[in-house]
Amino acid sequence: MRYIRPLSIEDAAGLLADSAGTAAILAGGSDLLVRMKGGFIEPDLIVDIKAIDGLGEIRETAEGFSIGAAVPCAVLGENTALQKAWPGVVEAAKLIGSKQVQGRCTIVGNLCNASPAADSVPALVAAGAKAVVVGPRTRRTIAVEAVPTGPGKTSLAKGEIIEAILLDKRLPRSGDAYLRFIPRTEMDIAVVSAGVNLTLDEQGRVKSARLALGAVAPTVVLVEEAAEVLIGSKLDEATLERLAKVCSGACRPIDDKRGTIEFRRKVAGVLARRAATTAYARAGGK
Amino acid sequence: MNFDPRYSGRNFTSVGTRPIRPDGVDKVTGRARYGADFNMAGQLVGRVLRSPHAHATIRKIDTSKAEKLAGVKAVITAADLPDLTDGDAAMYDILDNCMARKKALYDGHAVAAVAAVDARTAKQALKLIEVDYEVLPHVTDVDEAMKHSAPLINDAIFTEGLEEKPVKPSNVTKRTQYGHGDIHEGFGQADFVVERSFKTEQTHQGYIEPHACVANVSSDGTADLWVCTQGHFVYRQHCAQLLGMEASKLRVTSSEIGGGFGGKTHVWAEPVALALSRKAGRPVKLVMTRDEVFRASGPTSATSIDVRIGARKDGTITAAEATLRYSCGPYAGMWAEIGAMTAFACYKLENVKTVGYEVLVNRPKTAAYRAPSAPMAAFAVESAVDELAKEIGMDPVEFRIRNAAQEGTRSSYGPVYGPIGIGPTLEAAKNHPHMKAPLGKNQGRGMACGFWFNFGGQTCTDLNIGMDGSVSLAVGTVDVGGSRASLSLVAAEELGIPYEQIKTVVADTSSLGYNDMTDGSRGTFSSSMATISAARNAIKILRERAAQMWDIPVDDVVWEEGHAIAKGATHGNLSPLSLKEIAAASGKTGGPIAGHSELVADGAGVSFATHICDIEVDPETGSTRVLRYTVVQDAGKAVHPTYVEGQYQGGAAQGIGWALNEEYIYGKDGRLQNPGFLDYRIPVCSDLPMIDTQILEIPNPNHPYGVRGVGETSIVPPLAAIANAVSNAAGVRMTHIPMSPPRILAAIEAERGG
Amino acid sequence: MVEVTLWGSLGAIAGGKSKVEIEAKDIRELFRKLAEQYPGLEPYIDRGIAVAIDGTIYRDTWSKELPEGAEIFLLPRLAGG
Amino acid sequence: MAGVAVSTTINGDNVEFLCQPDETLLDVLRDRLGLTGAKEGCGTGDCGACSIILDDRLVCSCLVLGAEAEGRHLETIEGMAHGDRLHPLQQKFLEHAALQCGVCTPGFLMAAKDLLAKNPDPTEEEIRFGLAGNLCRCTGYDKIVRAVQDAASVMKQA
Repeated sequence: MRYIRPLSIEDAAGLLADSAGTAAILAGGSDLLVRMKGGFIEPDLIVDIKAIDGLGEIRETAEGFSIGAAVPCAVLGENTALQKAWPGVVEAAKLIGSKQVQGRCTIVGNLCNASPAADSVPALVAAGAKAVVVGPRTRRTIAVEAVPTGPGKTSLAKGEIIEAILLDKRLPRSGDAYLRFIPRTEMDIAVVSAGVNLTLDEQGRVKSARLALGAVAPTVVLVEEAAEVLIGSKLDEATLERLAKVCSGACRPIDDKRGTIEFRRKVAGVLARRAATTAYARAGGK
Repeated sequence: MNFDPRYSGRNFTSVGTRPIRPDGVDKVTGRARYGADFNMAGQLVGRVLRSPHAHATIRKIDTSKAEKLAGVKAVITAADLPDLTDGDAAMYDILDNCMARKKALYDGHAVAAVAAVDARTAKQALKLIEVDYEVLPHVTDVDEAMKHSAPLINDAIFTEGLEEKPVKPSNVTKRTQYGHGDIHEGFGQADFVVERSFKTEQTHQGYIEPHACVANVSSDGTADLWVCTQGHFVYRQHCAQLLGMEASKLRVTSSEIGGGFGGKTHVWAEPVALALSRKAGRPVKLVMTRDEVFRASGPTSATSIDVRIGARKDGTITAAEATLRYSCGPYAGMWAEIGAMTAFACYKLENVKTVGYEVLVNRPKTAAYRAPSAPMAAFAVESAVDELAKEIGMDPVEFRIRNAAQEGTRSSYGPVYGPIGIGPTLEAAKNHPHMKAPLGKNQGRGMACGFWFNFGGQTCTDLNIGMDGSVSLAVGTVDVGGSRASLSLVAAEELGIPYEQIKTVVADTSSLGYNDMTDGSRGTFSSSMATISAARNAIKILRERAAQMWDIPVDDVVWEEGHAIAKGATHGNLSPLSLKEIAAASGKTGGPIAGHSELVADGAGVSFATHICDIEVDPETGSTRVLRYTVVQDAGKAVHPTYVEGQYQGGAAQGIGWALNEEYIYGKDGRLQNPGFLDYRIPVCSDLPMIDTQILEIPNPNHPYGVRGVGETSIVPPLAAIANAVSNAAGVRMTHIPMSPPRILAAIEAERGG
Repeated sequence: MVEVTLWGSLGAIAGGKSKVEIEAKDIRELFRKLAEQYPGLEPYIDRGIAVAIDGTIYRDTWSKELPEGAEIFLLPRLAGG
Repeated sequence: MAGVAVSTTINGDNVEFLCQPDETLLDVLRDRLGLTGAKEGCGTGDCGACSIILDDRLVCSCLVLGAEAEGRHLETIEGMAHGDRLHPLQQKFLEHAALQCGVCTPGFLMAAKDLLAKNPDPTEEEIRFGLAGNLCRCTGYDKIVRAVQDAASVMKQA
């Protein structure tokens, strides 16, 4: 086994592309080291990307924000501009694990771990976030929802690394929110979760909407029908009821140690309604 | 030795104060040494191979490849731990649990072990051991295991305690029965009857420190064992017996212990570590992973309980009945029996009957967990009691007060009670401001009572007085939560000297006579009794030495407030001699001064508690929040009140976790799905409110200071108190613990007819 | 002479009796005579039996005297946490 | 497998060690450097008993590789007191009996130190959520929260 700390993203991609055995990227390590401890992965190569220039930074650009792959989630919460623009994304990122994990874990790691229950992913999908994917000689930008393809599986090719997550500038009269259900108050994996991003027109009607559900299917589900229900409404009680029903219906959950099918369906609707209400208020709706 | 353990009312100087514990600084600076913090030169790393199957015959184990791996120094299987138990069935079960002999009986059952130069090599070696299993059908559910069609876990077991001797083997090892009166007559007198069935899932003590030990067996037949345990003398006996050693040649040192709650009361991997060390000829350190702790130590029983209680319109209970089925893991136990004994212990009943069934399942061997078996029985009974009060239209506290046991009541498990605290805890709860605080929407209040026996047991203590007058107290009961502070207080009290002048340590098995474990809430009760006895013996010598120094008869010397006083007019001019002065002269008056004590601290007073809690339920998600929690419990006499409060709060918190979220979840394959703190959900700091405590002091007549055990009772009421609160908040009776959000939501939906 | 009450399972072994009369001055003598008169009880006594005397439970004190007229109750020896 | 040579700073002292590439920082601290104050309660970041401070961030040392310590600054429980003078948090933990078995205590002290460094005047709720990554099975957290509250008020006056 080797541990290497490359200084450029191209070097990192090259190391991964050329590796013969199992290679793993180490950013925060909060998933990788747990999997190593449990014997689920025995990497021959660990590529620590934290020394790569710029990967530990959040940059504000003309288009919005670029969050480096090695930025710990705690840093997202400490960035006031990001917090103000994308409170839903930040609250999702800040729900991952404990304070201890917050200082290490990253949203890119959360995304690439490809758990359907990943906290930051529904919020990122709702926000329309994009991922910058770098290979040894390639660079492409894809929608965040295109990254996970199933539990533990991603669309990334061998040698590809996500360099950063891009978020747009916050539009006027828009807001986002994320809610998850856990049995305790902290330290649990989401049993169900919902991320919502809304933009309103000048009358306070929903103009555009994206709603994503977590932990109810093999990957995070972007519920197109939910957007249809929301658009044109002022989130009156009847709309919210319909939204809950649509979201419950969009679930394809399983029974497991964290919850039942019935529970996940029902609570997905409840969370969608509550998250939409918060996002609506953040967008300035009344 | 004539030690009089009877309570004598006295005014206390040290007892009842709250000094800082003697082991405190080491614990806040990281210097205290726990099980895994000890190392020896040349030590190897031990690892255990565990069965992935819930139930399987072990056809063959091939260790040859592992043995050939460079760095591997020993590989052992059951063959290296031959059966030396000589017909002792309980010890045989312990042996079989340490290392499976013919069958693997649960997911996690040890089948082989290795010792290697480092962890990596040991881990690699485990992968090279080939075990040929014949997988058998398994059963993990307590009710399923009782069915005739269930897979048999041990075909040599025939149910004990039946009127007719059974002809077929069964997973039910024993039936027991308690009670008195005639329940048929009793139910005949009832105006109201409540009948319900309840289930509780299996939980784990959840101590933060995994089992850990360092074993060192020498070629001369002597051995040392450093281990985190609740009872190093018991570990010595078990290990010596299982390995065919003389107990006195095995020195066991108890490390600081990172929690036990009953889970560290008998050996799990320690005999394996010793066997590895013996074979390798080098010290072996064996530390369980968290996953191993959950899969292969001793959780508490899963249960299924039916309760029926009848009462007259005036609120008098006329009859009570319960059938209790407790899982034991794959070995016989007496868990349902304890449940049957404790179920109705809080009440004065003319007609009561409880029946317990001990049930084998393919889960790890059940071990004691803080007031073992009582919380589940209390959950079922106290839920039914609440429901009955509601049907009659009585306040639940008033209803309990009306039926509470008192001095002279025949307990449901047989004997007649002496002075007890159930009535006073109920009165205190009734008058507590918590009972009158307003509740908001979706909020409910619940209360419940709990009982535990408390034990005493064999205890040996040494009290040595140094030449400078400082006192070292060596005790043999492991300190699990501050007892060294409490015992220093007791020694200070009895000797009449300041607390700071005393240092209490836990001695190893070669330095002190046998002591039972720290279990059954006995640590402070028993060792304080032995400490008082040792101090009294030391005082006797101190008086003799003072008499010598003064050259007067010893009968003229009394001991008061840390001084020898010459009494009577003839000695009026002699100024008192302090303990320090007598100690300083000891070299010339007969040598060292010490007090020794060995006794059986019997007569531990039974203990009662009443808890009150407020819970908010989110009716859309089944989520709960604990808003307020109050514990009222009798301590007899609180030696160090802060640590008594700590016991009350800790027990309540464990009970809250059990009530709401903790459970063993098994898959259809019989494998444990959640062997980690991620999905075995013990309460975190943000889950809980402050836990208010009220200490009542109803002296135990069988202890000089009136002390009762306090450690366990606090976990008995919470399951029921929370179930009652959730039921009141959600408007539906909860009968299955833990009341996780999916269970609560399902119950609410079912009630709504949804 | 003291009257000794046996708990359920013990009673069955003592020929279905729930109460037996024994001439014994202390716990040691009680155990010895019980084992003599009801040999089936011996393994249980060896494994450990607790004796409640007027409500106070004694687990190990052989020398404990049994006062005339006291209520004597045999119980299983329990485990604690 | 080749060892990784690491040069780091622990509690203000320069420390050099050799470790395996997959060895956790917790194992390095405990087994190679004799700093056994950090405990392994789970090895998966769920209990917080191995908490240390790494460049001003609270982390579980079981979720950090030893190799990652290169060039960083580590604070462990062993460096919390100044000589024989306890840190106010240590003192208040003792006074409030905020520990029973004490195995979680080093982790709680590190977490509480980090919490008060970032939020010197936390509410009870902030303390509870701030310490949610540290499991205690003995105390029910009551006395821990009170000790942190008390230490915060003492540290503000200092």
